[in-house]
Amino acid sequence: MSINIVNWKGIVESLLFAAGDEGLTLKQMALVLEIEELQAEEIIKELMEDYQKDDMRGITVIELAGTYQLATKKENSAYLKRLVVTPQASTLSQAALETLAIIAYKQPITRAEIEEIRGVKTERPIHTLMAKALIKEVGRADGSGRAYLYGTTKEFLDYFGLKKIEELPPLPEKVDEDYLQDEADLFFDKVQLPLAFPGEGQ
Amino acid sequence: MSINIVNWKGIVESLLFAAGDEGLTLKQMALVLEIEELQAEEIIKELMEDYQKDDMRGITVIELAGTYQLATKKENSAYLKRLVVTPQASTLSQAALETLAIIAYKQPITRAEIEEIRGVKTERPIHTLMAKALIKEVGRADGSGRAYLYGTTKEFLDYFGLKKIEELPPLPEKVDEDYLQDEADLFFDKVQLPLAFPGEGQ
Amino acid sequence: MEHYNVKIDAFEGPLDLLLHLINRLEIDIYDIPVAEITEQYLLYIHTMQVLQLDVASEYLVMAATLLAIKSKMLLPKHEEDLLDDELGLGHEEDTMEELVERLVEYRKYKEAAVDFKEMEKERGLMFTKPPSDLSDYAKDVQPEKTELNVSLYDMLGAFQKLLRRQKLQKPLSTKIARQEIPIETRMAEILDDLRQFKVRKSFYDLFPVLDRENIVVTFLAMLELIKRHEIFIEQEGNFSEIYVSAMEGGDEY
Repeated sequence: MSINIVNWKGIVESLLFAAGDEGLTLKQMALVLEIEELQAEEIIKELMEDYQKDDMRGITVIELAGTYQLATKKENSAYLKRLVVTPQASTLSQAALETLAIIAYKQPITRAEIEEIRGVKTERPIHTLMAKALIKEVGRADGSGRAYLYGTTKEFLDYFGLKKIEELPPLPEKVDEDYLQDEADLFFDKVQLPLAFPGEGQ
Repeated sequence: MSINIVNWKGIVESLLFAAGDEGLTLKQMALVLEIEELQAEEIIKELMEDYQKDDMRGITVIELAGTYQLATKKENSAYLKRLVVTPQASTLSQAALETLAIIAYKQPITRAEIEEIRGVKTERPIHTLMAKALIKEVGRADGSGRAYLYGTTKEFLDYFGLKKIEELPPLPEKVDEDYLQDEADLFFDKVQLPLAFPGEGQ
Repeated sequence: MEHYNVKIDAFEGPLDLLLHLINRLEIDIYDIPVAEITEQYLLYIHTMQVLQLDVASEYLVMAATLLAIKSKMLLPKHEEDLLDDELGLGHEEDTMEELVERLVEYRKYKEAAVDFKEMEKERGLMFTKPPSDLSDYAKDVQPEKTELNVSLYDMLGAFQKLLRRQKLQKPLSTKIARQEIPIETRMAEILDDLRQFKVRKSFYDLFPVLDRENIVVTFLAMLELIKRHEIFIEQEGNFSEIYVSAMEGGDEY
């Protein structure tokens, strides 16, 4: 098979390196290499295996939002953090995460429906998520208001390291009762004093 | 020697990868790894040897003016050229989209300023965007170079369905700033009281 | 000092607060003692008011709902049925059931948000590189004027990627530069400052760095120093200059 004569793996590695965080789809690879997508997939799978097998490698191939790209191995993150600064290191707020979770699992969904679930106004988290390109308007709901419907974006998949939306963990049906405990205690530790004398000021 | 226990080669490979075209000096590596420069040199020599030995690799370590960096192997340049020529799945590359976003939000802006933000050369994306009539030269910057200033076109607005440039969604930093502002306001509302009676307890 | 950190958004809304209370009281979500939960809920709302925090209207609506459920449950069964029949209302279980349903539904997404947080963190451990500059390979290639196939969101997405892209530290150091300023540190600095000059200083001169974090931390530090009787603040008339001085014999901090 010609795959063994032409150094396909090496070529794909070059291409992935050059593409950087834009990544490459199987289709693009197949086009550039003038091979079938299935063959491209085979090559990339082999390359991924090589990377995985070799503990000495510091980089690896990851699949993100339908593209393949090179990335550093997670184990080395401590050293990388010393080397580089991530300008937008700020992570999403709790409100934004909840809102995003609802959109991810129930898309397409209107703001009113999200607010119904959360029990609070959700304008600001939606605004933030739109600005961060994690969600987008995907249409309009039927009905008098013709409200916007929201859905997740490609950037959403990239941001959370997902290959595709189907890869989302299943929505928890049965919840561990302890999960809230820590943050809750934190709050009540702080406000214990006034809590003890609620009527004092009256 | 401890070099064999910690996976120094892998870590150095990660660092070189993340450093990209800027590369790393031995001094930088020694600083990040908290080792001597001599040790850093030893590690990088070993890594270079590994790369050399392995014909299957598509990338390699090169030394340029005292900095080390990863680069694609020369043999594969024909494929890189094809990567550039091959039509993209989306007709604008990420480089072009990034550049367009920067111009849209920061216009009028020079190429040097765009490159400052992106950290890479941006000649080609600008070329592409001009050819697609999404941006145009809108003037010349003051100063010795009299560099061209770029801005978006009417076609840009048409294409993205905007009536005017102000309709662009606000940038996330802007959103975050507004949010912080609100929070701060809330805070200052709250703490006004103690300030009003500062000496009361004395 | 600590309660200055409490914000109204310590909870993500009335449902979140209820879930918290249910957890804290270690009760079954499907078997909520209405009287107790209502009491706890109102106590919380009251606390927020004591702390002079804005209580969002959603919290008050929920308080009303809880009170309505509670009072209906206090009525003897037959009277309540009569009342319901008269008013054409359902049973109190319906309202409670509805609330439990909402809590269960909301809890699913709150839990999912925990997963999302973890995924966000994991993804942050991997670093990528920007696309290489391939202009040299494309000198003689003219971009074609083809149909574009991108949206505003693609552009914003690309821009986000750019913003998230890591940059080499310059100058390279082994420590990450940005650090939060502990209030204690700022308190010590203010005291040193005041004691060194032995005269009162203008309130405004105590804010040497005018970024938000510094202003807030300095302000909090001053409040704490006032509380501890370590500094003294005077103002001769409305809107006139505010002066700050160190108290004599204040505890060494």
